[in-house]
Amino acid sequence: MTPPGRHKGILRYSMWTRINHWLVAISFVLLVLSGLALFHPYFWSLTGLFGGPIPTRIIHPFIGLFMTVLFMIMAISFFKESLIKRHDIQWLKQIKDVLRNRDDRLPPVGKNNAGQKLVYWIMVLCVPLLLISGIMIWEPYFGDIMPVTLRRLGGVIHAYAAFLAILTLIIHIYSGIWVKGSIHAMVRGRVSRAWARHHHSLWYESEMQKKRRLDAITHPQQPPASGQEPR
Amino acid sequence: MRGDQINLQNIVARSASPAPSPQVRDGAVETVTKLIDVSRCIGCKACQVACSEWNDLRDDVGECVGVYDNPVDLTPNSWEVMRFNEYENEQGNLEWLIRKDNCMHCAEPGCLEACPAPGAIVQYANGIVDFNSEHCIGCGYCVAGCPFDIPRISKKDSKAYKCTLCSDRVFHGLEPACVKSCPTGSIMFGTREDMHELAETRTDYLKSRGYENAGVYDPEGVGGTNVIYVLQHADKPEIYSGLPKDPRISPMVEAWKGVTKPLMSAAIGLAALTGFFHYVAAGPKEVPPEEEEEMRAEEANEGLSRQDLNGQDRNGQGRPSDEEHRP
Amino acid sequence: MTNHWVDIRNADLILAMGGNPAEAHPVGFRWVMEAKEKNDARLVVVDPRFTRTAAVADYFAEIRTGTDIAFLGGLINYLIETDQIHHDYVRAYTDASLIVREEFGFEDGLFTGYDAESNEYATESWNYEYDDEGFARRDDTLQHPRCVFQLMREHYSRYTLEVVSNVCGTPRAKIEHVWAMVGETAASDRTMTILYALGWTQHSIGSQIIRTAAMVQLLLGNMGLRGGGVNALRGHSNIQGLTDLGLLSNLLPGYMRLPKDDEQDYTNYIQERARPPLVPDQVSYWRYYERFHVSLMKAWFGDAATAENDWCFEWLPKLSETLYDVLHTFERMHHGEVNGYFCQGFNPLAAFPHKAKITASLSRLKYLVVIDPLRTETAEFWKNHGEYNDVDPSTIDTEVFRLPTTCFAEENGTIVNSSRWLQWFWAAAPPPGEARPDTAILAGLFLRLQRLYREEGGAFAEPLLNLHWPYRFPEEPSPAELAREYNGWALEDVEDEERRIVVRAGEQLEDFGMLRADGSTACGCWLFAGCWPEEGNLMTRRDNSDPYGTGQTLGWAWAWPANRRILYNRASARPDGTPWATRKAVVWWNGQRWVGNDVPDFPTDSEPAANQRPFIMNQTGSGQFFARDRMVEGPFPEHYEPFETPIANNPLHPDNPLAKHNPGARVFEEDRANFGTFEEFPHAATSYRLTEHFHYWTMHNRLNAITQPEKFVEIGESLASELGIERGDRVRVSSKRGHIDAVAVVTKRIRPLQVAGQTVHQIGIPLHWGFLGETKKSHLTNTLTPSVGDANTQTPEYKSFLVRVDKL
Amino acid sequence: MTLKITRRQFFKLGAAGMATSSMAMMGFAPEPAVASIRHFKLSGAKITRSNCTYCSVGCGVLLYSRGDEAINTIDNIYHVEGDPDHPVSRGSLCPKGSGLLDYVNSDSRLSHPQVREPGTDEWKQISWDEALDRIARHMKDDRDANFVTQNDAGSTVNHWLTTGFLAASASTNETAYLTQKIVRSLGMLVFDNQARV
Repeated sequence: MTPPGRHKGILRYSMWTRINHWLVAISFVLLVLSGLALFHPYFWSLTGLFGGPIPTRIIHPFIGLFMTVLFMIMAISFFKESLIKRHDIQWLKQIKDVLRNRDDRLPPVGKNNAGQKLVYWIMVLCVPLLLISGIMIWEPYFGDIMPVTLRRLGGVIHAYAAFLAILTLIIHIYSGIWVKGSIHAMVRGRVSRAWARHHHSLWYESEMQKKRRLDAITHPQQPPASGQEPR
Repeated sequence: MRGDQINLQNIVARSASPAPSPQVRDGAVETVTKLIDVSRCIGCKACQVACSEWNDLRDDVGECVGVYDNPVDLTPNSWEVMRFNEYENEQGNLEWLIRKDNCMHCAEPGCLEACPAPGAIVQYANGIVDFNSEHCIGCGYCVAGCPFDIPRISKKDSKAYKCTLCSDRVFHGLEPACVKSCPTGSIMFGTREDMHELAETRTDYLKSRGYENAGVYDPEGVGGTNVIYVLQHADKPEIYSGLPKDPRISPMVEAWKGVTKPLMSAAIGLAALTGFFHYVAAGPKEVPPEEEEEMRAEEANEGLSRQDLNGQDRNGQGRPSDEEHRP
Repeated sequence: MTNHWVDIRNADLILAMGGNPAEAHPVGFRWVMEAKEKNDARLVVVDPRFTRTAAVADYFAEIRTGTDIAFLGGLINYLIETDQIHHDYVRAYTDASLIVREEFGFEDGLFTGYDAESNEYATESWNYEYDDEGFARRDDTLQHPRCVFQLMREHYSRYTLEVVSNVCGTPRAKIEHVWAMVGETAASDRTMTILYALGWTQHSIGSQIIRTAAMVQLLLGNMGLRGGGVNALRGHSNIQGLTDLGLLSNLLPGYMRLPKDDEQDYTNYIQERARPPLVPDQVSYWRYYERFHVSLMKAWFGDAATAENDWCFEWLPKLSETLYDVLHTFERMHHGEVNGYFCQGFNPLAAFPHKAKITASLSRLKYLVVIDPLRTETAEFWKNHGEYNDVDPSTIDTEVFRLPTTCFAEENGTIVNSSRWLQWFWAAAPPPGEARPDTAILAGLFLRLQRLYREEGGAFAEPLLNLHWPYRFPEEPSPAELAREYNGWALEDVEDEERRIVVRAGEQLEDFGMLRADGSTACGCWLFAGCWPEEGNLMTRRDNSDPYGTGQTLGWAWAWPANRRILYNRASARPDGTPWATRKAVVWWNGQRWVGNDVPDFPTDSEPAANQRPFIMNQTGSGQFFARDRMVEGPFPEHYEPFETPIANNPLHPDNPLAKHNPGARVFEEDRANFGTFEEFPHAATSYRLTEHFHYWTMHNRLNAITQPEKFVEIGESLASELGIERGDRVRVSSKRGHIDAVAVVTKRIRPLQVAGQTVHQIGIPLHWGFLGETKKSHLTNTLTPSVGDANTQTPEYKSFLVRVDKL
Repeated sequence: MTLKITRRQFFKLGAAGMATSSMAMMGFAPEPAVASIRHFKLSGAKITRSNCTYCSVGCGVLLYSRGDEAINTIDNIYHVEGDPDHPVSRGSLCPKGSGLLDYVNSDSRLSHPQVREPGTDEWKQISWDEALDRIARHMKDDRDANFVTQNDAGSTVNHWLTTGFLAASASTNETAYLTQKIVRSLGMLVFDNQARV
């Protein structure tokens, strides 16, 4: 628990959320590296990272299982805030403004913008697919019981799902780098009010609401501040 | 010693190897072919035993399941099996169709296409498709890739095994062990050309004995095979214990291993680049400094006490939420 | 084989009957495939099951086991009545024209002279009519009512298509089809080869089945020609050699026969065997019997064998029984009349019928000696192997010795294959542990016995004390020394009629023509004389050149007799010495002598005018349709039912119980009590070999165990559905003598037969698998088989018996 | 290699005879392994010409053994295949012949003389001398006790019927001949081989 008195700004991600996210992230990267190594000869040399081709073959599925479990936890905790809302559609329509950093034109967004939500949903789609298809081609454990057609299907699905997931991952990572402060948010958990208001005004608003309600209880003599957003 | 003696000059195709193998010499090397004339096979299993003997294989002693077939299926220790089928033909006469089942040594091998391990599966200029256990990683993709369901993964060492057409013997000027042993001349061996000539003769012979549909099994779907069958009923190969009528590399495997492989790889690289150049072009997404200032000012006159937020944090009320308060 | 493996490729028709060559002799079977492809030959299979041979045959006909005489007798009838016989051949080279005694007759299934008490025949009436010079009377027109041809014709006139179909259960159309195909080979330029094996010998009428086949071949003129012959595909690698060397109770080397106890006088003994011609001018080669005999005695007893002591005639054991065959022996053993038994590479517990009786008999032995490279069931007959050999060792007082011996890979020597080739092979490695070659073991025993007799004296020691033992290392005679001995050498200079020296003292003999009856030659086996002449060991020859493209390969190893590859090959030429047909020619008369692509089986200078006939070992010089006194159950083969038959009576003689089974067969009372009836055991069973295995040896080889790991029986689909048996179910097969459990192979390849108005189901029982080795433990098949043999050879009736099948 | 030369004689006139088969010429060694994934296992093997002793086809087999019979080696057979020169088998073998290696080296091969004493339940290893002495003693005792010189009819028979002998149809002619010679010299008549069954 962070000692009192050193916090600045608003808490965005709790500690457990952060740890989980990074575990998933690391596993995912390992999976991508080992997966690609076996996917295309271009990446064969990546097997070196895992102590050679056979260890790569052996370790990949186990990392996969590990990641799937953690991902499920994350998926559940992020579920509500990742539901697509009307304003998200608007946001997506204005994706150009997003990319050109014309933030002032963007509609207000909640804790997660539509992009983040898409990442969430794509991953929620891909990870189970990868798990199931992965099991279908998992040697030596399931090879014997798996009919050859299923092996083939598994191979195909695994490849395509992985492809989609990797693209998503790249976008995800890039946005992290692109939107200043978000990596810090996932590392330390807190964001400045300004950052919150700028990128996630709705979320900021609701956070403020909560705070005022709290103030009202703790300091009744003071009149509540006007809810006007400053312009 | 194993695995380190491949003479690369003899290899025309190598699994998972983007760079082409030396191709120039292949014209000089005759393609070899094994002909299996089912009409002459008595199912004595000499080939089976000779194969295991030559390749130092000793499978488990199994059990009888009510048929002559034994072992009942290919295993990592049985690279070929005889498949028996009692077939009543149109005239109601009984035919005992006995087929030697082993690797077909396709011209376009599905196993080789599917294999992710460079050099674990090779195709020699003489047409033999061989597994190099040294490089095999046991992923089982070859199993999925093979249209004839031939490769088997060993529980012992998690490596894939199948008939090598006795590549070691052939390279030393000998015929494969099964071919040499065959007592009835049902299995023959020679250049592709000679074997096809012989196959024609055998087919004509069968036709002269009343098998109008006699023919050669050399499926185009896999670019032809270097193991070919002479069948009394070439019109229905499936009666020979399920010999596929028109085998080809499964579209699924194509979709998985074909052109999409490089395309996807490229796409991934591209995505990364796009990100980078977008950053170069559009720059980072930052909170304008004036907003920061403004916010600091606000904080000051609100006299926000830290404890509260800490409090919220402590009793967990600060959990992120996306409630909308306004319509 | 009268011909040889490669010669099969010269045939126009191959009849595989009473055998399953593809299964039991796959490599020899190659030449059938060659004949089909290169000679446009047809392969016909007549068998109870659709076998591996049938799988590549041009025509298949099912038949009830044990009814081959009916099928072939019908064929004889068909050939004669449709006049598809080789007239010139029959007239010139067979006894068809000879006239038989008036007394001879056949009535209701029995020939003249039968004594129901002793169930033996008095054979006087089975003979020719002789003129004053002792030559058989003849009628070359073949019209005389008592000439062999007419008698034969009459005898088989009963074997009509209907009768045959009714007995064999073979559909008429199929019988006709096969007969027609066979008939075509009566043409002088077409030959049929008959390939048979134990599917014919292992019946109570086995010898007569084979005779019938020989008669068919004589009618068609297929003996002595390329691609013809009656070819026994011997079961074991050197079973031919052991027969040639006379390792049978009544024989001496080279098919010479031991004296009976009523043959006390040496001269009579020889006269009885040195058979003179019955037709003028014939060779009748056995007339030289004494030369072979004396030379053998010189080889065995050396200087001790002299004219004065009749060449040690008295030292030879004399027979008080016709045969001391294995059935007879185990009957005696069962009654405690045998104390010691040696099993050298032989597994009687598994190989002999009625296992229970064998176990009981072995248990009554004082000592049993097993000499074998492998563990055998016999050596462990006293050991409890659960249900598979349920015995109590403490109650068995037999002292059992197990002596390890070398296998082929560890010794030099020769074996005689079915083509009668003596092939020399070489050792490649030392044997495991202390294993020794059989020769060393036998010599070790013999020398010890000699010592004991020298020291202690004992019963009739002369023969063994005087046994000629000229070996450099007495305790281990070398194969080379022994081979030179059975080839034989001259003890003195040997001269021919013109007093020219043909071989000098001490030199190896060139051929059996050099043998003398005056003690000047020693020869261990006259038939093998010439295999190791002075020039060296011809059995090592490996020149496979085939200059005439006939497949004779005269330079490969050495074949008895005199390196001849096709027996009776004189018959391949017309009486005038010109070949019947060029493509079938083997030898011919070139004006001065007989020449050809094979060594003439004939006196090379005997001009055609001399009218000597090709079958030089026979007194008539001819092929014998009429067996005279040779066969115990009659001169003409007649169909009799197996001793366990699935039908009520012999359809040919329904009203004569004496003619139901072979009237000449010897059946011991206890064994008769152990015969089952078709009411109790309704299914006709037959036992056989699989190609993946060799008897009980390959159970010990991992590579072979893999290919057929577990005991199974074959059951036709219709019977299986009747009994509710599915493929792979475990079933119990029981006979009167015991039961075996096995996996059911339900197959389309065994069909129910309509026999004598009833449906007969046949069961196939492979003989393999025991309670030792790498395969799954199982009961021994011979738990089921009956203890009765062929009337002449006493070969057990493994091929036809009754069982009941129950689902487990 | 030699095999090829002689094989060709199937199609030409010739009489190479012994020469073509002399063990020396048989001992060819294939060129060193270069191109195969698997080591060529016959390089340098000693090749011995033999015949299969299962059925009566008498197929030619080649026994490949490690060791060149040098004084310091115990040769060991590690591969068996068909002799391409053999007129009948021409190099092919049936499943039994193809599996000969496992027969020669079978776990069931016996390596020492053994005895099972009456009533006991196990094998006991004994020396050759003990084995042969004891057997010879049994034979002599039985022969002396039961040898018949004359039958009831008073005619000489000189036979010994209480000990029998089954000979091996897979043994060589040389073994068979010696067996016949000894067995008859002892007056035995209870004597058969597989030809009987």
